[in-house]
Amino acid sequence: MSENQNQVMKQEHAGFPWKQVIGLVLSLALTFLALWIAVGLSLPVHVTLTIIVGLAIFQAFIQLFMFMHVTEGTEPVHQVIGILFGIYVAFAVVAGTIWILAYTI
Amino acid sequence: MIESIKSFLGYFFVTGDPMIYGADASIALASIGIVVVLTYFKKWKWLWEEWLTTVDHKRIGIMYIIAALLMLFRGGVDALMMRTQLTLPNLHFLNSEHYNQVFTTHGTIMIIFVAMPFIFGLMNIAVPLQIGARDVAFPFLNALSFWLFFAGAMLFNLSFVIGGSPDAGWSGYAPFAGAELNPGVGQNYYVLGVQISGIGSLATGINFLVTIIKMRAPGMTLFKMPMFTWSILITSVIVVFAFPAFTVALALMTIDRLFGAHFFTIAAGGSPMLWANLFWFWGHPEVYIVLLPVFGIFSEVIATFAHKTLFGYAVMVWSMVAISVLSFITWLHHFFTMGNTAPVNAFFSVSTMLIAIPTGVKIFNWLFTLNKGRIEFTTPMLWALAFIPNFTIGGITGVMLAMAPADYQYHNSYFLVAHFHSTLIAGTVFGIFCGLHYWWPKMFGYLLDERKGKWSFWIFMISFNICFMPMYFLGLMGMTRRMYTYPAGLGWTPINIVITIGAFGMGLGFIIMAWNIIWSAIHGKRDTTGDPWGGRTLEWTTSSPAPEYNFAHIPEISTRDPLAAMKEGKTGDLRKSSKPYEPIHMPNNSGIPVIMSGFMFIAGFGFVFEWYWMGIPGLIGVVACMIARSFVYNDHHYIPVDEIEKTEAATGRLS
Amino acid sequence: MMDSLLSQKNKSTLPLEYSTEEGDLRIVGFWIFLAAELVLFGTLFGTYLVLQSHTAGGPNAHDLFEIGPVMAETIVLLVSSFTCGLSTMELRRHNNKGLIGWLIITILLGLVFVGLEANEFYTYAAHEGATLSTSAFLSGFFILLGTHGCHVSLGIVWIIGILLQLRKRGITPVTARKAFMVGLYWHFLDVVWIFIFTAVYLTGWVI
Amino acid sequence: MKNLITMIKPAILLLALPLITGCSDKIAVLNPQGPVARSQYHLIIWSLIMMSLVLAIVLILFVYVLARYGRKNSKGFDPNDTGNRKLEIVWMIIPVIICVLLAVPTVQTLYALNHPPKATATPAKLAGKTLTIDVTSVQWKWLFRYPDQKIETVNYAVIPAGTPVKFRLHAYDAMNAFWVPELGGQQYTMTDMPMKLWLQADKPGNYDGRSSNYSGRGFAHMTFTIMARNATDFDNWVNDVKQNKPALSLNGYKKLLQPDTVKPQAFSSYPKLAEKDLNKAQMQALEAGKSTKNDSMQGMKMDKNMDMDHNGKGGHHDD
Repeated sequence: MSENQNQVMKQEHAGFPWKQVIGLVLSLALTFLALWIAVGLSLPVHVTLTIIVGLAIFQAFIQLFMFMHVTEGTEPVHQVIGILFGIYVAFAVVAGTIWILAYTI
Repeated sequence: MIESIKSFLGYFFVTGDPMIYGADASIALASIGIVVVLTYFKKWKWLWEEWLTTVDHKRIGIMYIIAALLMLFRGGVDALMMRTQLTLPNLHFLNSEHYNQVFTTHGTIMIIFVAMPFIFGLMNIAVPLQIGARDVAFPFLNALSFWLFFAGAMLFNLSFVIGGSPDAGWSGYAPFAGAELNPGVGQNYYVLGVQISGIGSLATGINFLVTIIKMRAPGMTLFKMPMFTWSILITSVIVVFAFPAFTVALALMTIDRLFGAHFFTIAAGGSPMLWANLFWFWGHPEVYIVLLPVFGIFSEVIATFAHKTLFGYAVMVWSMVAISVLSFITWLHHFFTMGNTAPVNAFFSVSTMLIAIPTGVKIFNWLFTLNKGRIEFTTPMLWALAFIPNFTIGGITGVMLAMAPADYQYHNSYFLVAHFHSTLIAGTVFGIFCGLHYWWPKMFGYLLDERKGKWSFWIFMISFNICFMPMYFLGLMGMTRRMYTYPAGLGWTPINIVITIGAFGMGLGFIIMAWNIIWSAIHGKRDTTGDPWGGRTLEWTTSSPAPEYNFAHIPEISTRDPLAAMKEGKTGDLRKSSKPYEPIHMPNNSGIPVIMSGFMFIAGFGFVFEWYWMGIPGLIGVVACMIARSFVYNDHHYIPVDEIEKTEAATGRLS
Repeated sequence: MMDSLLSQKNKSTLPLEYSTEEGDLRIVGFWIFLAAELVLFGTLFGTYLVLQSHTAGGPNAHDLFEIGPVMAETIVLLVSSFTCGLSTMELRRHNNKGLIGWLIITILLGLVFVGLEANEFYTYAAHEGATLSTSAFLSGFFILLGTHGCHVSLGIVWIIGILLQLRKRGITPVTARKAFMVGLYWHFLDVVWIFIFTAVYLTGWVI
Repeated sequence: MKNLITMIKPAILLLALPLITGCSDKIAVLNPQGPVARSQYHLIIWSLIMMSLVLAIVLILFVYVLARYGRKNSKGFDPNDTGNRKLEIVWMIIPVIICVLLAVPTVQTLYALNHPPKATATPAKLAGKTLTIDVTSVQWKWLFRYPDQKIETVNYAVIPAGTPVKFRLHAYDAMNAFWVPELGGQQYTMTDMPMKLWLQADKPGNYDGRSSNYSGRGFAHMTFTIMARNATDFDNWVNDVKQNKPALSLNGYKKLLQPDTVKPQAFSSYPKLAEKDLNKAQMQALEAGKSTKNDSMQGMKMDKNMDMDHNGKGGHHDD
């Protein structure tokens, strides 16, 4: 890592941390929105569940992109595929477990 | 006082069975023997510096294989004891309790402590060499993985003489495996021993995944990788994503047993079926964890000894990718009969059948690799060839089992037992024996004797069929697994006698193989070229055994099967390079993995007996080791050029 | 193939933590580890959701969960994720002091979170008699949240270790990599909490 | 599907011949004695045919390539034969077709097994009638309770031939599985979830059953007999049990719940408690005097149903 690249890096990251602040504001807003939908409104249960789960997933992606820089690195495709596969398996275990165990005779 | 000591000892040591006293004595004698030999020959320092603290993937691989062979011996003895008991109806060779422990340890050991470490051993040896790397991505973690596996295996095996063995089957179904119906330490050994080695497996998965995606030699794109490396890449993915579920399942069972939670209990709303669900969410991918690597081994061996490139390489790769995706959505077929609704069973029936398609495609690709080849019947090739028909039988019975309504008739019967042994022996065991013979010269620098190898192959393979083919009929006749005895008059007796004969035949085959290993160590043909088989991939371009740094120059690749291409004169010499040597960056040995695993063992043992005064300090020791490691900055060294020159000159590769 | 296309990206434009091969490998490895953690938490979530209704006559979600403390925990953790993000930004600016400062604020917030959670558990156990062995629902609840809480506690210990190394060695490729990785870990725990907040608390109030 | 099976019956017989020689009645699964087992048998034979086909192709190819290319001086060596798109597509499509051919009857049978089989009992008045038996697995025995006849048997059950019988399966402690191979496939018994299994015997006879899921020390002895009798004999048997057998006292019932193996028995009545299908934990709570707790545990199952209703799909309870 040569000195002048460090300079470039420094310049790139100078200034106000817009990304982080937007991330924080969005997550707080989404959290309160979800709370309001769940507790404040009285929508049908499955509608509420769908909305709040959707909001949670949206918020997770905010963290992933605003804070975690998932697309950064020498070959970011590896970690992106890894996380996607992880999401697939996690979805399989959650959805599968609920489907199997909640609907047995 | 003396009374309480006596009663403690009675509870601590397993008593009352002459076979166990025999085991006590032989374990004590063997330990004393090892200590005496090491002391007499002043080998302690050598052992510590060269093996216990090593981070060299080749040595770690060898240690994995030695441990796996020892465990295979124990699991095999368990199997023979079971078969002896079942030879005739109403035998009393083992009583019910003892039989239950034996089949539990047999299953657990064979899957967790034989199949997995054997495969990890082979991939440790071959993968970095095949991709032209000097080590794995995380050598320290690699050593830690091995020692965690070893600690787990030792903890599990200790149950035989101290405290009592687990007896709820290798799948440890709740609620029978819970504290209520199964008090005592046996199941604690199971959950903790398997847990500790499982952590090591997860780390190995991450390690090899990163190694393969990041450390390939220049020019080796993903679709120029050897098939074994591909299979390990896919296997690593499955390990990484399947093991966390098992970690959780085992942890929850541990918490149930030790701290009175109610995940899988009968009481307070626990769900015993949840255990089955979580266990198989790991358990089914686990089947592919032990099968895909041997598919890779067979691909290598068949291509080498048919003297042809693998037929349909891309299709082979995509089949494995498909298997890795599908393997996570088929787990319910292990409990079709737990009262699931028709849509659930239908979904998992179909997904299970789907997974047969890529597997079938691979079989045909192997057959067509042989087609138009020049087949050479070496010992590794014999194992690979025997795999094709024998595994196909396991595969097609698997499809039969996948059909849920038919499975209602097969489930938990000997039909099932025969099926999974057909896949796991004809697949995994044939595969690891195949790989063992194939890479043995690369590990040790000499070949295993072909004549003895062939004898052991034929005896083992024929006995395997004598042992397991009749089991299909036994299952259809209504005999269920895990029965310690059966009544006369059901027509089961003659079949059981045949099965037992087959089992002992397999034992004989294994003994011949062990004899072959010992004999060849003394008289075996030395491998001076580094390429005894006429190999096609990079591991055969370096000497046997490979030097510490594997390759003095990292080879540059332009084709698939680079060594074969070189021999055909299509590319330049991979072995020689005009470039001057440069110092090679290597990781330092470290004692932390073995010490940390020692603490893990202590913690595990403490928790088995619910001795928190022992378990908690053990865990603190583990954390202390992690912290200590974090502060180590001086963790690598350089091999100087003159040392490389010396080593290379010794193998005759320095021009 | 796609692999080679992506490696076109020039290595030298990347931050310090990727500058050595070792750092690069470890960051990818850590991402894979986090992906594995997704499955680990997924399994715990599946378990909890299945057992949610198995209260066995003990207290249920409605009886236990209160909006105040839960929101306090959530906000503290979200803000800590933000401060942790700022620490990574300071790392990129090679500002060791700023990095150390934000990390200290992060662990302080982490400690507040762990304290709030411990208090929540204590309240349930002491006032409602709700413990690990009361019912399957509570076993699932305590273990899911406990696993997350243990991860946060471990993160705190880990950050302390890194702070010591940063103070001694400044920002080097190795310490930069460590600071970056612990940041990833911390954000990941925030993601897990978002799902705990949704699947445990909000769902508990809704159903 | 049905037509196909009748069309290839001769082929089935031919294939099954080596299996059946001598001891067809010993191979219980291939000797179906009721409609449930028969539908599964058809599926098994159908899959066996398809799979034998696959195995045959593999074996023929295998022997051919070894015989042709395994010789020292074999001609036709072609190292450049590294792939053939057309061939590969063929052996991808054929397994897909086989899977479809197997999946369709699988799913059909799966849904069909949810419903009671068609009664075949001779007196027409029995048509449409079913019998319910509550089965409880206890370490290491089987309890059969006839809720309509109010009698209880241990380790054997008598059923009327030709009448669909609904077995409601429970476990008192460990998980077991209820399997009568000649009458039909198995189903697990569990502590927290009753499950049902329809079985029917074509004709009078004794059918061996056993637990197929390991449950501890006495597991191998967990066998029972299902005795199918014609309708009159069944009624006579019920009356006989009611008149000549002892009543099952509460203490006797509790003794049966201890882990042990016992001989087949029959009782003219059972204690009221037995109707609740309590599991071991609930029983212990009851013993400890926490009878209210027990109700809430039953409520747990209701919670579950409510949960399902919440999701708008409802349960699959068709009892």
